[in-house]
Amino acid sequence: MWTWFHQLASPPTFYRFADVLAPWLFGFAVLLIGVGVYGGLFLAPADYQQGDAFRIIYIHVPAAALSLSIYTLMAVAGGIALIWRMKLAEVAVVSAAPVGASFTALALITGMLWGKPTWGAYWVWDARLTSELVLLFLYAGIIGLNQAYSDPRAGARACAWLALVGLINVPIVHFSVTWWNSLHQGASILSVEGIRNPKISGDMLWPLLVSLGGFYLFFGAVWLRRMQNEVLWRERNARWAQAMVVA
Amino acid sequence: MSAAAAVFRRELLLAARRPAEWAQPLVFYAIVALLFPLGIEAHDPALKVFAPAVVWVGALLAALLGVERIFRGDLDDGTLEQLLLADAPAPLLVAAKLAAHWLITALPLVVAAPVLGIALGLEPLAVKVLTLSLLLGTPTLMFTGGFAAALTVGAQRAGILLPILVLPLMTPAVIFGGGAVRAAAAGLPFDAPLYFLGALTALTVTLLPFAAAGALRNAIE
Amino acid sequence: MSAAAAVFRRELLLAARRPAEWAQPLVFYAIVALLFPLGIEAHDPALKVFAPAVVWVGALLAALLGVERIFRGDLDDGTLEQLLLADAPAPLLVAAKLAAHWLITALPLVVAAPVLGIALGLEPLAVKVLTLSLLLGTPTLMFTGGFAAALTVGAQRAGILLPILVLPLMTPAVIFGGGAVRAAAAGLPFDAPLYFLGALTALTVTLLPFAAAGALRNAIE
Amino acid sequence: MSLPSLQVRNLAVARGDRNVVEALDFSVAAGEILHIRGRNGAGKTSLLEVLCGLRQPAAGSLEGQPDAEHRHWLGHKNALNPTLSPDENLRFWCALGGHADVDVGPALLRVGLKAQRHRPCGSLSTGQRRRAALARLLALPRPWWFLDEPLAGLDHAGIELLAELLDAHGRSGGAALVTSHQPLPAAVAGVRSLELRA
Amino acid sequence: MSLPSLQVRNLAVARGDRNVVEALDFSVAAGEILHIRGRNGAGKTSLLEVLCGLRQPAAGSLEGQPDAEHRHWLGHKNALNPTLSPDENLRFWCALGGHADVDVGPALLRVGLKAQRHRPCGSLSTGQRRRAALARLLALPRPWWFLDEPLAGLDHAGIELLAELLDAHGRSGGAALVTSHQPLPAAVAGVRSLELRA
Ligand code: HEM
Ligand SMILES: Nc1ncnc2c1ncn2[C@@H]1O[C@H](COP(=O)(O)OP(=O)(O)OP(=O)(O)O)[C@@H](O)[C@H]1O
Ligand SMILES: Nc1ncnc2c1ncn2[C@@H]1O[C@H](COP(=O)(O)OP(=O)(O)OP(=O)(O)O)[C@@H](O)[C@H]1O
Ligand SMILES: [Mg+2]
Ligand SMILES: [Mg+2]
Repeated sequence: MWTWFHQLASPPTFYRFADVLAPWLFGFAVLLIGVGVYGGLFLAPADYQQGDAFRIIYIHVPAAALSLSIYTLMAVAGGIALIWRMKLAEVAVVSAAPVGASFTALALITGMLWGKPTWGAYWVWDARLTSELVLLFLYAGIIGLNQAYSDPRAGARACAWLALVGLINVPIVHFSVTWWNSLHQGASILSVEGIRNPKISGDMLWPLLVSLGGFYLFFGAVWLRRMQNEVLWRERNARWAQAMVVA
Repeated sequence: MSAAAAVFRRELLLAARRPAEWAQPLVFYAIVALLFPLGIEAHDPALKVFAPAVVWVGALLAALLGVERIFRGDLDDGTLEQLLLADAPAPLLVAAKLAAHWLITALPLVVAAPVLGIALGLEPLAVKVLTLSLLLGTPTLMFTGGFAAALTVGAQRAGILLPILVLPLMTPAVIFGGGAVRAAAAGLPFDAPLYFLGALTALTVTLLPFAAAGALRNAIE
Repeated sequence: MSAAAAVFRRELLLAARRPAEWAQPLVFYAIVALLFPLGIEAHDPALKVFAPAVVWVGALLAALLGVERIFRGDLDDGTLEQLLLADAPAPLLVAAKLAAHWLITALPLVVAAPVLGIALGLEPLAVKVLTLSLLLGTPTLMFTGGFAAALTVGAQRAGILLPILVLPLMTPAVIFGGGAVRAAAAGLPFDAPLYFLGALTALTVTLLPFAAAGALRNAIE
Repeated sequence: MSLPSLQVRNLAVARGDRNVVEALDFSVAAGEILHIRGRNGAGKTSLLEVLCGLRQPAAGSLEGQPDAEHRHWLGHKNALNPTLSPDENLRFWCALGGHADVDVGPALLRVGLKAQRHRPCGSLSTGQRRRAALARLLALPRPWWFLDEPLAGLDHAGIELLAELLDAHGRSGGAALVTSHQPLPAAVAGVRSLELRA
Repeated sequence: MSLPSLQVRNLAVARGDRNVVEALDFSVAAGEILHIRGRNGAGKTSLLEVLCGLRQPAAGSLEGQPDAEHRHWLGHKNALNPTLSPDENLRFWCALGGHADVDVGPALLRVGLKAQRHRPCGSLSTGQRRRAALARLLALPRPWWFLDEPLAGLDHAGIELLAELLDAHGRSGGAALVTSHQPLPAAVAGVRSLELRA
């Protein structure tokens, strides 16, 4: 197991491994998202309070959940990069950031669009919304920090530190609805309790879970592809990378 | 321990070489506080609503402006290499440096806060809470600022990056600090946000020096 | 003239090394605008009253924080000596450098101003005036900031001196700029403050490069 | 004093994405002065940084690496704060090393900075600043010296002074690793040479 | 080219509150290389800065001072932006000097930076950076060179390269003022020496 892990961490092996895995992830992602969105938009009944407006949930919740998961993954990769000085983990940190920022922005935008019909305003300064915005800024900071260094390894390790320190914001986003009274929906789906006895009807729930899975797979595929690009760029002077490009 | 004391004393010595140093955040602070009311009519009732925010944001900006240079000079002249090679835990030395900076640039702000609060029309209780919240909260500002400075000091083109890194990290302090003052001004209980602020400071002051030292080591490599 | 073009192009090249650079003032701006409302309750009507001030002070801070490093790197690596020895008037080179900086860091602010204005609840006319006032006023911010940066770059521990020098110089721009927007929002005539702003910019853009070049020459001696 | 020797085996040092030094083997014992040579970009500075602990090796093993209180590092940069005087800078370094009570006067006298002792370092000439940095080696005696181009900027008398210091250091059982493009003066005994080829 | 010679009469150079150089008289004519020597703190750097126009003299007169488009200044600092590559830095300097269309390749090849041509200068070694700075002298031919310790950081081959450059410069009618603690290589013809005593 350990040796396998070590081998995978070598750039050329990783590159080939990702080449095989990414198309599969991508294919399943498209399938799941397709099914989930179809189920959500056409099969699920309209909400008795919100009418059709609630259907944005099929984008909002996966995007929001990913925004948090990606940051957590980045922090984990960052920890590995700093402790074991593993090149691949550094690459993982910097290639995840723009994707995470996009999902965060998507969660914010869909949330705002949803807020207008339900709360009567695009934006309110409450803890969930504010901390999610702070998350976006943290992503932005990581992207900017990476670019500010001309030595990619030093830049990636600086990003790893920031990812670790910023991790404290993740529980704040997640638990903000319980810690402070908020306009925002409490955790009803993405929690242990929510999975044991769901608070929304099964017709609405299954497309959500399917599209959630699809989003995660989609992220996995994009992440692998971005890491491949980054690895190739960093190793552009190595023989294997040049052979790869020529081939 | 004596190494940390040496670092601490050196910062004070450097500040003493330039007596203006500790006075400057104050002046800056006063200017910021003055600039805001400039944007609106005098005696607008809105002024009072904004007072806690103005004072806290002023403190934040003052911390922000000074913190940039904390490690820059040491990196340029080679002192940083020596500090990281010294026979003392680097996080301790970083903490000593940041503590000295807090003493020089932030403590004057805390001391001056009552004057500013009264000038902005806060009640005595709110003024007290304001001062207390700054005393509890400015170390957090200083240490997060120090961490961000450590992250960016090795970057070739940091531009305006430091404030971008720092502001999200400092936001909680501003929320709790401003919240406590607002609560006090409105006659509501204000101890919860103060406790939060204290906990935040305890957390950042103990943990961030480790992250900052790691980032500095990264910068000299 | 071609020397000035070379300086201008070099700044753009440096900025192009980091495509995110132009976005940073925007992010910073958004954060500042976010921080202020944090201090008060949501939907407070005071928010609208403060909008022009928030936008203008945000622009000022973005200019202030970015300008600090304009000459620092050039002084450290010796480029500054070469620029002052070059076969071209130093004020022209300084102006080229500041103009490039304006393009990279301030123009995006101007372009983004309408979005911010609408978000803060300004009416269409006021939004237009806001954008125009920033277009007219940001060069002043940039050139005064550049002058102050030139003054302090030579001082060994200039510390926080820069903002203190700069804020009083920048205040008139904030007063006229914010004033024009407020007037527009209140349905009053707003052309007088805009003219003032234009005159101020014309003045600073033509005169300050000379002062800045002098200060730089002083810095390297 | 009797030191364990520094043993380098199969060492590789990486800068950016390539190894600048590879498969390096040598050892330095007490009383030895190792002169590290090599052309521009050969990796002398990078190697020295690895040996004294500023940088991680890319491969290979290092044994007997001295710890913080037994080594002096003198890099390209002098580690002098420009606002403080040589006297103040030196006293800070002694205090940081745990000897706050050292009298730095003799060290500064020895390196020829008597007149400049209380002037800010920012107003010293290049060579004077280098001399102030050398004073650190004298004020705080430590067995291991890592010196990166210590001769740079020194005048003839300065080089002779450094030669004396190195010689005395080696004779008293200390060890030094020195990079330099110029040959070390003949006055230094016990010099071995290591040539880096890239 | 035939240059008016640089005439220095009764020159004094002040640093802080005292004169570091006083009552100096000399002249440099086309084809001459002036080697300025003196111990650490003698005032070599300060003198050179005055001669090339970076600093005002405290007293005395200077005649025939070359103007901006006829001189090169190479100080302790290399004037290389660490983010830009040697190629980009060099092209900037040429454009600043009014020759935006110069091909900098041959100059970089000559100073031995072919492989480093497109790497950021911040990732070059000390000597490599010095070489990149020297390339400026080649890319933009100008009759007057003011070089402050150009040998610092250069390896043996680098010093020989500089000697060739200086020699060719003198032979083609240029003039150079060079400070250095090491003697200039014998290969350079037409060297006169000026010793500053303080
Ligand atoms: C800009 C506005 C909004 C932001 C930034 C936002 C942010 C978030 C975030 C970060 C999560 C994930 C929480 C977690 O995984 O722990 C989430 C979940 C959710 N959001 Fe929003 N949201 C916004 C507006 C809205 C609105 C207007 C609604 C509907 C009224 C809504 C309904 C939900 C629901 C139902 C969940 C799933 C909660 C669960 O069961 O765990 N959101 N939102
Ligand atoms: N950050 C970096 N990224 C990539 N390569 C680097 C970096 N820093 C240094 N190098 C390269 O590593 C090599 C070794 O550099 P080093 O500074 O150790 O050389 P050196 O032997 O000390 O040279 P000099 O005699 O010029 O001082 C050089 O070829 C240099 O270009
Ligand atoms: N800013 C200053 N204020 C006061 N004195 C100064 C200042 N700068 C330099 N000096 C003094 O002026 C003298 C000449 O300095 P300069 O740098 O010209 O010497 P140098 O001959 O180049 O020496 P080196 O061989 O060390 O490079 C030195 O004694 C120095 O201490
Ligand atoms: Mg070296
Ligand atoms: Mg000199």
